[in-house]
Amino acid sequence: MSSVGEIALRYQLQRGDFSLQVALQLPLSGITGIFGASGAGKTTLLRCIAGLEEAPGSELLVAGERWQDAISSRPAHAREIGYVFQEPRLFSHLDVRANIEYGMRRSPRREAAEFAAVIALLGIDKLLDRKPAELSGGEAQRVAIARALMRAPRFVLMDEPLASLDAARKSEILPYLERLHAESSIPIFYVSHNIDEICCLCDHLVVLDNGHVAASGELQSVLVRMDLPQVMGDAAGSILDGRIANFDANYSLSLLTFAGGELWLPGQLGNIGDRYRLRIRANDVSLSRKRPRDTTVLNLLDVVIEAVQDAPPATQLVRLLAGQQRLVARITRRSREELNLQPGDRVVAQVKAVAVRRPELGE
Amino acid sequence: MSSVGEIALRYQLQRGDFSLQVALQLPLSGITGIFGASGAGKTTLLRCIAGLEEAPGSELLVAGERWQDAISSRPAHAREIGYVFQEPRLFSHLDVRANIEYGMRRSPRREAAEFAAVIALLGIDKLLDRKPAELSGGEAQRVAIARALMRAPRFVLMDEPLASLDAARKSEILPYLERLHAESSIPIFYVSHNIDEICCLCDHLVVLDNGHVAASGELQSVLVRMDLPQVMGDAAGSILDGRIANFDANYSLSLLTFAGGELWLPGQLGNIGDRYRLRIRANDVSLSRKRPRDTTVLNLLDVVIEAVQDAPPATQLVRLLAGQQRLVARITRRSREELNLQPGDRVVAQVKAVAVRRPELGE
Amino acid sequence: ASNFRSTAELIAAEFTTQTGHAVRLSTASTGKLHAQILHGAPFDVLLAADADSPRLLDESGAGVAGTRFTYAIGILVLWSAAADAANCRSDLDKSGQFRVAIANPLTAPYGRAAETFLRSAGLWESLTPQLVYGENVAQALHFAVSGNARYALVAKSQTLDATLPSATCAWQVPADAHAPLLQQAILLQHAAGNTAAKDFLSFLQGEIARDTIRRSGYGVP
Amino acid sequence: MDLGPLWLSVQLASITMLLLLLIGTPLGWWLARTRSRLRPVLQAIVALPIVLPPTVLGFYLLILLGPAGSLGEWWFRLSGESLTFSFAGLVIASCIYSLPFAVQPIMSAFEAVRQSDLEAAWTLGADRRDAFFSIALPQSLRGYLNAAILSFAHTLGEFGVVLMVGGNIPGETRVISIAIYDQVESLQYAAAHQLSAILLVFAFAVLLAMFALNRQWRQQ
Amino acid sequence: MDLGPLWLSVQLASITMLLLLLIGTPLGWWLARTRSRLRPVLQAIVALPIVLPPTVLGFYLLILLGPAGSLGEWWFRLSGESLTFSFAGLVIASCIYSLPFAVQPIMSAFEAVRQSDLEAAWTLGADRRDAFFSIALPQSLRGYLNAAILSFAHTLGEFGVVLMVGGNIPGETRVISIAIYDQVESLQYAAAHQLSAILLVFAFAVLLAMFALNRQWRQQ
Ligand SMILES: Nc1ncnc2c1ncn2[C@@H]1O[C@H](COP(=O)(O)OP(=O)(O)OP(=O)(O)O)[C@@H](O)[C@H]1O
Ligand SMILES: Nc1ncnc2c1ncn2[C@@H]1O[C@H](COP(=O)(O)OP(=O)(O)OP(=O)(O)O)[C@@H](O)[C@H]1O
Ligand SMILES: [Mg+2]
Ligand SMILES: [Mg+2]
Repeated sequence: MSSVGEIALRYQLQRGDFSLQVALQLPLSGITGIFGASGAGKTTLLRCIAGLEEAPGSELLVAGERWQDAISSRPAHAREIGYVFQEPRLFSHLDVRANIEYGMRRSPRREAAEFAAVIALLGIDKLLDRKPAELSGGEAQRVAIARALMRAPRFVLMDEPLASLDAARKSEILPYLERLHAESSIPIFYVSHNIDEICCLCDHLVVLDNGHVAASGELQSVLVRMDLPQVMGDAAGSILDGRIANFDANYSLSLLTFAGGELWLPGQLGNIGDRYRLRIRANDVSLSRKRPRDTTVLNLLDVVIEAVQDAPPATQLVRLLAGQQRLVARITRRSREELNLQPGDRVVAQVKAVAVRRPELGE
Repeated sequence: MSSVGEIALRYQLQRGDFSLQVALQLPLSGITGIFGASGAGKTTLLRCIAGLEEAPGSELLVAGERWQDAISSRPAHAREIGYVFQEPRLFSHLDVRANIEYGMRRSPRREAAEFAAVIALLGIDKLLDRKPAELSGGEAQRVAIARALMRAPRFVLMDEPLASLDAARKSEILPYLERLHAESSIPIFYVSHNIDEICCLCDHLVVLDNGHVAASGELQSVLVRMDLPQVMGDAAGSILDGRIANFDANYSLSLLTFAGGELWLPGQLGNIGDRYRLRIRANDVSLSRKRPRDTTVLNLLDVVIEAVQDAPPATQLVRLLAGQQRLVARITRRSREELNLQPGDRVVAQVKAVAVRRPELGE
Repeated sequence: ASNFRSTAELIAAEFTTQTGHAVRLSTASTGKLHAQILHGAPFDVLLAADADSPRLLDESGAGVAGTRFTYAIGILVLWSAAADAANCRSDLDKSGQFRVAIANPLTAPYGRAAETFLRSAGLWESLTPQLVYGENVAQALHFAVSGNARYALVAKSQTLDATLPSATCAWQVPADAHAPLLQQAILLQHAAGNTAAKDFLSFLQGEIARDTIRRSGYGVP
Repeated sequence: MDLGPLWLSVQLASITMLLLLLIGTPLGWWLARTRSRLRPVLQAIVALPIVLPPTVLGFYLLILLGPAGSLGEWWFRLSGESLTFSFAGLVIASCIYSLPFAVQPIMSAFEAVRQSDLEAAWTLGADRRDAFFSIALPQSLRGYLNAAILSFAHTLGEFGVVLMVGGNIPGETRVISIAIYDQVESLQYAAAHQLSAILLVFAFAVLLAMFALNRQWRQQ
Repeated sequence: MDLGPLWLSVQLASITMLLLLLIGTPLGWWLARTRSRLRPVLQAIVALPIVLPPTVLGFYLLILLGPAGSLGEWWFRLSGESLTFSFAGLVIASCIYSLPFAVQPIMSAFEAVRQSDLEAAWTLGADRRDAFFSIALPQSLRGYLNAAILSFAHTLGEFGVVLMVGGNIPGETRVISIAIYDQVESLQYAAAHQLSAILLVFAFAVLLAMFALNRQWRQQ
């Protein structure tokens, strides 16, 4: 059922009225987002994978190893996962340091330097001697993240780990998670109801709806699916893969080229030649028939309209092809009719450079 | 110190290394956002107002009533507030219904119809007979919100109430909070690290930084302050106040007019003549010298550049005057130099209609 | 038995000075000691507060046949720290609502004796509502000493203790008003071959011990 | 077979249990919540009665409750009756003797009540008293159950104190523990076995019912 | 003043306490965590010893532990010594008699350990045993303290069982509670007062120390 480097699972369980019925095959690499409304079953799915739910008759194969089948189930402690719970769950009788060391002690692979790096990154160096009761909500969650990471897991399950963090802290931790994943290639399963976070982080996306899998697949392909407006809400968008081609030190702008065009992005995003990936929200793309002039919109792409889909009541989603790259634009129905946009038309897409999302680092 | 309709407070307390030192005068009306990084002291401030922290030598005046001074402190239960804590804090021995009724029983003013309305809005009608342990994270938080609201408070303290909710649920609850506030004019103090939420909801904004007040005032005036880029991050933006002048049923677009121009917004936003307020993120505004043509950007405003402020490394914030309304645009430094934008220049601001924020209802 | 404890200590001390044999005393109520002996207690000699227990041990073989003898005869007294000294006995007739403490007739020989005496005096019926029962004579005396009962029918040996509050009344009940309070001793199977234990029993029957016993408020056979 | 002593014991144990739950409530709450430095001292004092052998404790209670004792004298002047050798006296003595077995579980349960729940109750308009009855108490039901079981069972089995203070008066203070004791002492082993068996079966039934109740609460 | 009995009592109470904490740990854990239907039954059985009057319980233990009893016979064949009238027998009897006072607080403490904490420990690589020792046990220290205090004090004060099973043998089974009892019985009130006072002061000191420790844990 599952090949090496994959995780294959089939779970069915009932909790009151709610029933989880999922069968998934996910790559054991990269970051897999799990997205869905409150009560969709995201937490339950993670708990199943961690071995915390009894679900007889279910199956879980991880990289060819049978973790659960009809007969037996590997106990939670032997699954070598890191789990960041939805609430911090710090051990109240231990201070912050002992909490973090709890997992380290039980898995011999972590080094002191790594400890220092994680602590510093999460901004909890000054909290090490505190008891959990003396932490703010966000601080406790950061400690919980450090604790799970320092346990040297084979993969990490994260249940809305950043929900209680402010934007600044989030934008510090997100790239760390990316780097962690890039450097150690630890796969991460990342539950979030925040599509920005997911798009920023994930390679794969699973969309859960009321205990069922509404969509699952490579991030880009799920994102540009336009049949999920209810589930996806404002989240529609697309991913561009390119390379950093230039850096304008004067204005601090990086030039990203990809098969189909180029974009100027603020800031120094990497070295020239680095691969780079970015998300463009459908909301941040507008279309014109002609190239506008004298505008602060830096980035204009020549695109072909591939498809148009209604997103009631007032807007429509337009799928665009820029070279081999797909883009999605959200425009009002009126604009579309005024410009009489049709599949096959060549138009100019304006992408607000400052609106692009944080990219994924590394190869 | 405080007039009727105001809340005046002066708190100083020490918890370990952290010290809270705030003196604030806030209107006892509308929604006041409290914004700040993790560990800035947001929760501590709410706890002080609720009477849950011992802070001798502090003062709190609410609408002329002395709730706390050097000598005495009104106990928490007598303060008639609703408090939504950062974690749900449901009573584990009571089911959902009894949890919600707990506050109702102790304050005689709530009606059954209201109960049904709140329950339906928060989507917890099916959960009423469950125990808290059988709820998902988001469900528990919604029950906690219902519980605080049904207690018929004089004002409500909310500590990141929506952090654990998905976007769809959020965008359902936010307008309800607005409506609640509009209809019952219950003042709300709303802690969040999500500036979108705050801008969407609040009239007033307090920015906390490491236990101190970094800024406090009317939302618009704090938002257009350009000296807080570190604290505000991506949050810069502005507020427009206008009236709904027209509704295009065909395209489902509403026309908003305000002193300085007009904007088309998707959806039916209210009745013609209604007042309407919306937030425009600096990131969603671009500038051109001439009116662009054949573009899907619906909304073009004639504006005058008032001031320009560097937002390192690559962008700049531009404050604009559209009639009497202020707008902020974030543009790249390069664009600004290419277009040679200077204070006093007349330019055209393009506002992506789909990017506007949910408005506040009512007068 | 526990009521004989202090007397036994005196005798044991005398025995030790004479023979050099150390004596270890284990005190408990006769009922407890009886149960313990039946279940393997490492006791050599039983000094019971009654004659029943040694007889039963004798018959069951737990005691060494032929070693049973009466070492002391208890004397019942009416004791009070509050009653009129002159009319001690007759006061009891009109004791009214005052409590009268006796040892439990079920478990204690002195209790049985007290009951017989009260019956023979025709007081039993009228006094029944006033009676309180001690686990043994010691407890009956506690009731009176602490002022909770006006009278106690107890062993004379107890009332001689110098530390007691002085009695206003200590009337010796005539010996013929109840069955004799025979306290018997017996050599136990555990010590069947123990000469020191046999010596102790002989010593107990000797004049020195008898003298001590008499001075402690008992009769001797 | 005279079951009067069993009935008396059940009355005594039930009343003692109820009184101890009442007394244990404010005491346990205070002990669980106070930050006073006196806390360990008071806790030690509460635990002290069980350190003395029951008969000896009974002896001191006899003096305290007797007509010459301060408490006994006061009671006598109030009610015209003696505390010793009466059922009321037994209740007082049993309460003192079993106090720690009621207070400890209640205190532990109260300690487990989360401050955050109380805070939530306050902000919902419950004053301290109200929050105690609506939050702390229902969340501590199992502590109360443990307290009830321990104090009930302990009083049922107690006899040293009861014998001393009560005077073994049939129908008034001769409880079942004393009755069995008397039979063992008077070598009536068969009767003792029988009465013990009855007591054990009865106690087992009561305890089982209570623990089953506990199980139900737990499953809720 | 002969303090030998006090010393013996302290030994007995300490050993009993330690043994009971050891026994109470698996038993309390099982009772706290199991979903078995047998749970209430086992709980009732554990609580049953205290229902019998101590002397009567002692009487049955005497039969059980005596050379004719099953346990006593087995022990005798094993060690060549008798269980009754020996210190070892006292320890066994005290353990049985004080068992519920140790098991209840430990069980309550274990019940308060949050499942969510255990789950977190498992996902951090701790197996059930490890999670028990690193999470459940340290979070239940105060339950252990209560168990220790109750079982220690209860054993210190016990004398009915001890007198019956031990036989009041000086230096071996005459513990302080029996010594005081003897003095009260033989009307040596002054000596009894003195010995009681010593016992109380000693017990108070021990209890105070333990509760103060408890306070420290709490403040951490
Ligand atoms: N008992 C304590 N001892 C030491 N420091 C404390 C204690 N309680 C709170 N603090 C510190 O006080 C600061 C403010 O806490 P507070 O909970 O108010 O933060 P917050 O703004 O709500 O943060 P968050 O967004 O993470 O919830 C934090 O840095 C926290 O570590
Ligand atoms: N013991 C239970 N009895 C009944 N229903 C339950 C029980 N446990 C969970 N559920 C239901 O299962 C559903 C899935 O819960 P889950 O915690 O997986 O949701 P979630 O996707 O993580 O939601 P959230 O984003 O709010 O955390 C919820 O609707 C919840 O009410
Ligand atoms: Mg969840
Ligand atoms: Mg907080």
